[in-house]
Amino acid sequence: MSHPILTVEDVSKTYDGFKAISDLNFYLFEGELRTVIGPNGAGKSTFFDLITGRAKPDKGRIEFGPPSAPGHDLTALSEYEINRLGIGRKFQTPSVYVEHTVWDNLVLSLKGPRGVFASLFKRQNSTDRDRIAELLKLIRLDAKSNWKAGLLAHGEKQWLEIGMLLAQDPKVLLVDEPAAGMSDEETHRTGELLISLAGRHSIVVIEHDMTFVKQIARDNPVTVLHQGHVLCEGKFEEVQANPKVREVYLGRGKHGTR
Amino acid sequence: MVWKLFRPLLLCTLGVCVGLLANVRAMAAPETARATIVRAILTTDDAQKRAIINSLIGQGDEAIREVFTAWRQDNLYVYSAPGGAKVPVELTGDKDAAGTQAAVRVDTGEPLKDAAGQPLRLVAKQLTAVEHDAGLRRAMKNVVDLLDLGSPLPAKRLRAVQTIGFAQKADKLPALEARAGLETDTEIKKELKEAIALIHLADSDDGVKIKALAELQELHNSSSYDLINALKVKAETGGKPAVVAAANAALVAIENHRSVVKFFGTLFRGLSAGSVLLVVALGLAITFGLMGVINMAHGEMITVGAYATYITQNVFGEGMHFTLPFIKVAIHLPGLHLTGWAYQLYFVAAIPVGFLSAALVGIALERSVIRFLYRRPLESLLATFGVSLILQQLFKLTFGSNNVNVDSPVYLSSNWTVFDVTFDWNRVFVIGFAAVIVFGVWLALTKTPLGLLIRCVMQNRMMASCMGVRTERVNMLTFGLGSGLAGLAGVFVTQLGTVGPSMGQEYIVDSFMTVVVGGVGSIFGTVVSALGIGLADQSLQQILLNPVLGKILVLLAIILFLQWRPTGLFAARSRSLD
Amino acid sequence: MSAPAPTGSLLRTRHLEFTVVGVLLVLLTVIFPLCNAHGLLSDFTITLWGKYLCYALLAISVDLLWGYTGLLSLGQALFFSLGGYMFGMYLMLQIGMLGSYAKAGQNPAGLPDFMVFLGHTFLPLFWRPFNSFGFAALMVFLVPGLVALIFGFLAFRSRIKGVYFSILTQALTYGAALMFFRNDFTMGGNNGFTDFKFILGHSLVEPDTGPATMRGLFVASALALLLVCLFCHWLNGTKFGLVRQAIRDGENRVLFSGYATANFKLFVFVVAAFIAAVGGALFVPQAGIINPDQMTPDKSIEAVVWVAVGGRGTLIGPIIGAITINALRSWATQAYPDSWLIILGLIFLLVVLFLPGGIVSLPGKLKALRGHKGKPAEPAATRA
Amino acid sequence: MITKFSKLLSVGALALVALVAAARAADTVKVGVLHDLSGTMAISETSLRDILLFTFDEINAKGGVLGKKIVPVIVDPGSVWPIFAEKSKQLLEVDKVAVTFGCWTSVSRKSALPVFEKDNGLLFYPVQYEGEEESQNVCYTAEAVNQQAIPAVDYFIAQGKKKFYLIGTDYVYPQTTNLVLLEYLLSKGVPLANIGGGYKKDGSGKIISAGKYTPFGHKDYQQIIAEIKDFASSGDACVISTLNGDTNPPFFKEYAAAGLTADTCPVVSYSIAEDEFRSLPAKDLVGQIGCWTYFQSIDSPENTKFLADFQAWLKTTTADGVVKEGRVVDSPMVLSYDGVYLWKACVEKAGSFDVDKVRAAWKSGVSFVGPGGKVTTQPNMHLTKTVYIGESKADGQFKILKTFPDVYGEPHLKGTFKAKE
Repeated sequence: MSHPILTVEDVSKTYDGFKAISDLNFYLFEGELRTVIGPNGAGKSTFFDLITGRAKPDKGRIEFGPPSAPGHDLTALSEYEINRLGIGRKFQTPSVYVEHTVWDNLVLSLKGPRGVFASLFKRQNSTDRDRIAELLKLIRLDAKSNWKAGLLAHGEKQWLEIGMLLAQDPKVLLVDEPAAGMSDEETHRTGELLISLAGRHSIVVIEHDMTFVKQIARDNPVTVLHQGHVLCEGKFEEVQANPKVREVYLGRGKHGTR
Repeated sequence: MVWKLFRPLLLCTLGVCVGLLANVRAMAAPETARATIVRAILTTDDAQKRAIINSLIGQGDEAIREVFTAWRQDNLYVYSAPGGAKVPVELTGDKDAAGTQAAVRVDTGEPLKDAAGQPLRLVAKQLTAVEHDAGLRRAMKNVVDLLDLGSPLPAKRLRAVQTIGFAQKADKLPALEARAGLETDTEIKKELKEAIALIHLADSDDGVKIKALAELQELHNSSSYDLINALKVKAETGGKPAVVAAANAALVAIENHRSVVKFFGTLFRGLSAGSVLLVVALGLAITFGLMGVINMAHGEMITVGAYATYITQNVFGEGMHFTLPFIKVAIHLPGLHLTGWAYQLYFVAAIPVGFLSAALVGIALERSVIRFLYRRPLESLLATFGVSLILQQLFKLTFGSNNVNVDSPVYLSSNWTVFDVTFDWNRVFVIGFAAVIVFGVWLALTKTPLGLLIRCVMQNRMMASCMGVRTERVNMLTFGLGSGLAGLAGVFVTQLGTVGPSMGQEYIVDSFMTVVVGGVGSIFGTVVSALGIGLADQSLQQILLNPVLGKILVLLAIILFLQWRPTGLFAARSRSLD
Repeated sequence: MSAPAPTGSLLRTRHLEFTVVGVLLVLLTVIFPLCNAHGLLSDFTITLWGKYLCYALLAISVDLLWGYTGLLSLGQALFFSLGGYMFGMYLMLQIGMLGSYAKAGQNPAGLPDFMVFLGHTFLPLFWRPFNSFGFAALMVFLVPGLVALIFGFLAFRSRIKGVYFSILTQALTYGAALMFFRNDFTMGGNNGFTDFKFILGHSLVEPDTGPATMRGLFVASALALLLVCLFCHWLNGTKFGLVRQAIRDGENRVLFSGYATANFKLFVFVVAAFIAAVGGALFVPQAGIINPDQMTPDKSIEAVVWVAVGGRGTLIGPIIGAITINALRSWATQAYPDSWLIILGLIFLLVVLFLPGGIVSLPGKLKALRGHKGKPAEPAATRA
Repeated sequence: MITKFSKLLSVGALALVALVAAARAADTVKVGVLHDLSGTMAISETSLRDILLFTFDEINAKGGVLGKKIVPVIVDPGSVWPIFAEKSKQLLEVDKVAVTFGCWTSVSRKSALPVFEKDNGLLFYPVQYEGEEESQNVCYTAEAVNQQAIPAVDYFIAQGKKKFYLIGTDYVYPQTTNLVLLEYLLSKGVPLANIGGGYKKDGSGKIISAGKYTPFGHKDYQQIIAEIKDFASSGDACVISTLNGDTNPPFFKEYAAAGLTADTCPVVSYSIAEDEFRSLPAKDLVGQIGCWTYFQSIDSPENTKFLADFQAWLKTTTADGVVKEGRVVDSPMVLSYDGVYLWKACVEKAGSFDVDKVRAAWKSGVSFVGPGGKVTTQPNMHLTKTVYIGESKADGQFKILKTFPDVYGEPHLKGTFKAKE
């Protein structure tokens, strides 16, 4: 097999005595679309936090790098440095800049220099504007580009955030519950979008909605997290049939959508 | 003006009197103590007065104590007899309708009689009062102290011994040595040794001096430092190396002792300074730490507690009246006219009064202003800053812009001295007080249903409200509790500092600093940071011998500390994005 | 807080606001001095307004941090005072042989009076270059800028934010005030610097030339304010402006978009320090005194209050706030000396409770009220 | 936007209207009152405002000055020092007052002074101060250092005190006073080792600062009291305190709690008069020393009448913000009172309100017999007056121990004492 773009090995993280992540191993390969599921408290969001530098692991190795280049130790970098390497994240609760217009939200996310002085003197060129217009069409917010993002509906915010993620053109996309608050039709469209992105980008999706998981997983691997480590990994059907997974979900009285 | 004209006249008269008295003394038996005092009273020169009084040292006549007491209590007057003679008298007993009192001659202790032999009654206002000043009182005290050498009270004996020692008069040696044989109290024994050694220091024989220095070295008492040092300087110029060496050894011993005392003193002072910080910051740890209200009016809650103490004190005493500003309502609080211990208890009564009044003001503030601002913490800063200005001005208009005085009750106004470290009672009390209220707050927050509700509402107002908790009420009570604690602090700081309309401002920066260093939201953090800042402040003050530099360094340390722990010592963690 | 569903009106509002500010300031720069020169406006008023303009600069520096970047600094008065002190040092040395000791022949070295007072016989080394106006002017920027840079670097690097940042800036200014209060510090102690006579060879006190100098200072203050407004307006239009506002609304999100927010905050903090320092430097010759009282924490809080009253996050708000509150103070301290603090406190309270957007939001609010009467307001307006 | 614009204009108009002086009547004369009524210094200065109002009423009731009634213009600088300059300017340039009574702290005087010099105004300054100043635009009714600090030290020396501990608040008045006192004590043969509180020398070995200093608003005197206690343990010690008003309560509360008394180690406080004493535990502080040019306990017909009139005025006055209960009178208040009468006398001698003429009258020597005895103006703008040393009593009043009549006010003292050979 080829070299993974994202390597997570033997990682543990404890919050006030609570083991959020324990001895987790996870490998993501280039162009892969991976879905991560697991009951509440399984450590899914913490897992993203560790990769994006929001939290530092107590132990373990998190490395990022395309097969050709030397890897970067993500545990030593801060959030913005990790982002600049090409790891983008969409948060569970839509987090957009509510006081900015939709357009400006995308301007802020657009790929390009991120320094203080660059932002002072850099002017938008026509390529930038075209790219933003294109993204606006894609996320179907072209009519509302002058709206303050705070005035958008929940689902629209989700779309905007996906748009912001795409604007960054990252190598790895970490997507946390993209379908929450969307209509069935929108959810389906989101799935389509993610599938179309796979190949060019490596994507990790955390999701609760099993229909949605079924849609995007198809032939792609699914990872089940439980109590901070990987319970099992495999095709969606295999995972679904796994007795341990059934027990974790059913035993807790939780199933499928919420 | 008048005095200037009178002085020569008076001097003449007195000169004659003194001359007469001197004659009498020459002819008759030794002058009695009473007669000596009369001579002192009639002398005008302060230095001479003191000299005459000092000559009484060593006399055991109990009359001395009586007359001196009367003198110090302003009961002595000079009566000008019809013949022109000046007769010092003591006015005793109650005044009658005409304002007259019985008069007792100072020189004999007998009632003053007129020519017909009838007792005279005199009016104080028509006589010249016999003045006294601090120097005279000290001289009198010296004399009385020696009387005290045989006093049954150890404290009096101790003071007497010290006084004699400092005077370094060899003629007192026998008295001291005699006492040393009888004394049983260890501390006084030590003091006697020191006094005897000090007197020996003044001896002309170097051998005696060196022996005395060795003795003093062993005693290493701070009070003998100056005398030893003076001797050392003299010996150096006089070229006596042996004496210099012995003196140096004694001085080193004293200095070593001093540094030990300083160390423990600083420790105690740091603890008490920390406790004061804790007491004033604890309320803020609740309103700001738990509730997130940046309460700039916290200082004014302290002021409320302090004024409550002031009012309580006046109600226990003579009562008071003041006028409420704007509405111009005059309020008259009748006094209970208590005296003695009953009056002294005002401070105990002030504790609940201070707590309740500040809590009520706090609740009013919460209901009228704060409750609209829970979602806008930084704006609560501005609103409460406005409230603070308003309250300060209201205090000023009600109680006047002057600071007011709150007496220290007797049980807080003395000290224990253990191994030369002074433990002021009020400081000991504040340490205990801090411990008690911290314990109380801990109990209230963890062991009562209200505490549970408070913790739950403070963690998530929305959720608690959904769960059916009456968050409005809990908010109100929590703010009331925090303000009440500030009020308690106010009660206490009346014993330490200024009580006035702007007093709260002095505590506000320190309080915020304490809470922030401890970690917003952690009561335990506040405790640790208060004690830490107190100790650091006092130690730096001791090392730098400069109170300002110490404070600046503490501030700098706080800034650097927060670099290391940006959310304080014990920060509450949160998983939400912001 | 938020406007109804906008279609480019944000941009329009900003330009309109800037135009209003610009026109007003130009008028101020020209008309006030002209009126004064022709005796229509008293010298007293000119100096008073000159000081208001300096306060407005301080207010803008607070707004830049708080209104636009979400950093509530309770220490801006420190930078204002540092600027003032740096310029004050120059002014002190300009007194030369006109000080009261020198006049009495007791000060051959021409030291500032307070030094003679404390028994100094020579000028401390660090004072000497301040004889030069250029050096002093440079220091007006460098010293506050450096303090801001070091403090900001430490604070932002370790991600101190929110209330912690506020309290820390308060500690900073408190510590500095204590330092300047010390007479040992050779910065005049509690009495500070006073009794200035000359600035660039122009007399501040002579009856015939003094008013012209004051007029010049007024113009300088108005121009400085104009320049700062221009700068702020330009900044608002850049991507930097977007990032800065994004930091205010959700700093973590910005971090995850790849921006080193600490650098952005540091830049704003230093720029704000510059602005405050310029205000302070212009304030000192017009007020005639600088002392450590100007840097105590409550002075900084006052400046924050001006911004809140005027309307934060706007260009014109802090200017309106600073001028309104100070004009009010000038008037009320005389008209109601016993209750003006209560008036002031009530204003703060009422603004925070009922007018969170400050005075500048008043027209909008009134319009919204009128709108309510006419037709139902847009649903979005209720989401504020 | 139009609204914003008009708002800004109206703010400006508001300020302008405020600055335009009220109508001027021919038979009145405007007099400025420049005392802090809010902020930290209001504690001390509100009383001065009150006594000035009383004095104006008293003079107006007798026909005013040169037949004109005094109209006070009261402003509140709010303990903000730059505002003193602003308000002085306003009083002189807008209100055009004939004279101003005001200031307490050194810094407020320093702030106002350049304005009075520039506009040739006249400021009456009533509070003991550090000296080293002789402005032609200030009438210093205040005690100079030689009218307060030195007599008190003389008194202690006469009492046989050998050790002197100097402590003060870190500002100009204590710094200078302590330097002058250090020089004076050394000239009296007191060795440097017996002067407590520490000292600091500059490069050339010259002492440039003596004594212990604490900042304004300092609260914790534990350490310093421990030091004083140690200093005094060998007897014959005293403390010379130039602590500022607000820091006195914590200092004295600590002092009393540590078991120090006037018998073992008395304190002379230059900043505590009867008014400040109201905030101190007087019972625990019997026997402490004060030195002023007036004490309320002075037994003279002028003082008796003055006290009675003031109390009567308090009962009837309708002026805003005057607290009527429990009022006392002290030296700064009486010096304010004397100041108004001296101004009146000078105006009447000059026959004009013109500042130059009034100043000339002052320099020619004008006397007034006030509650504290006779005060006479001097050519150096200070006053000759009677100095009293008093000892505090349990009721907060002072018992007068010593009286030094006709002490000439001398502002420049540094370098005048020669060490005893």
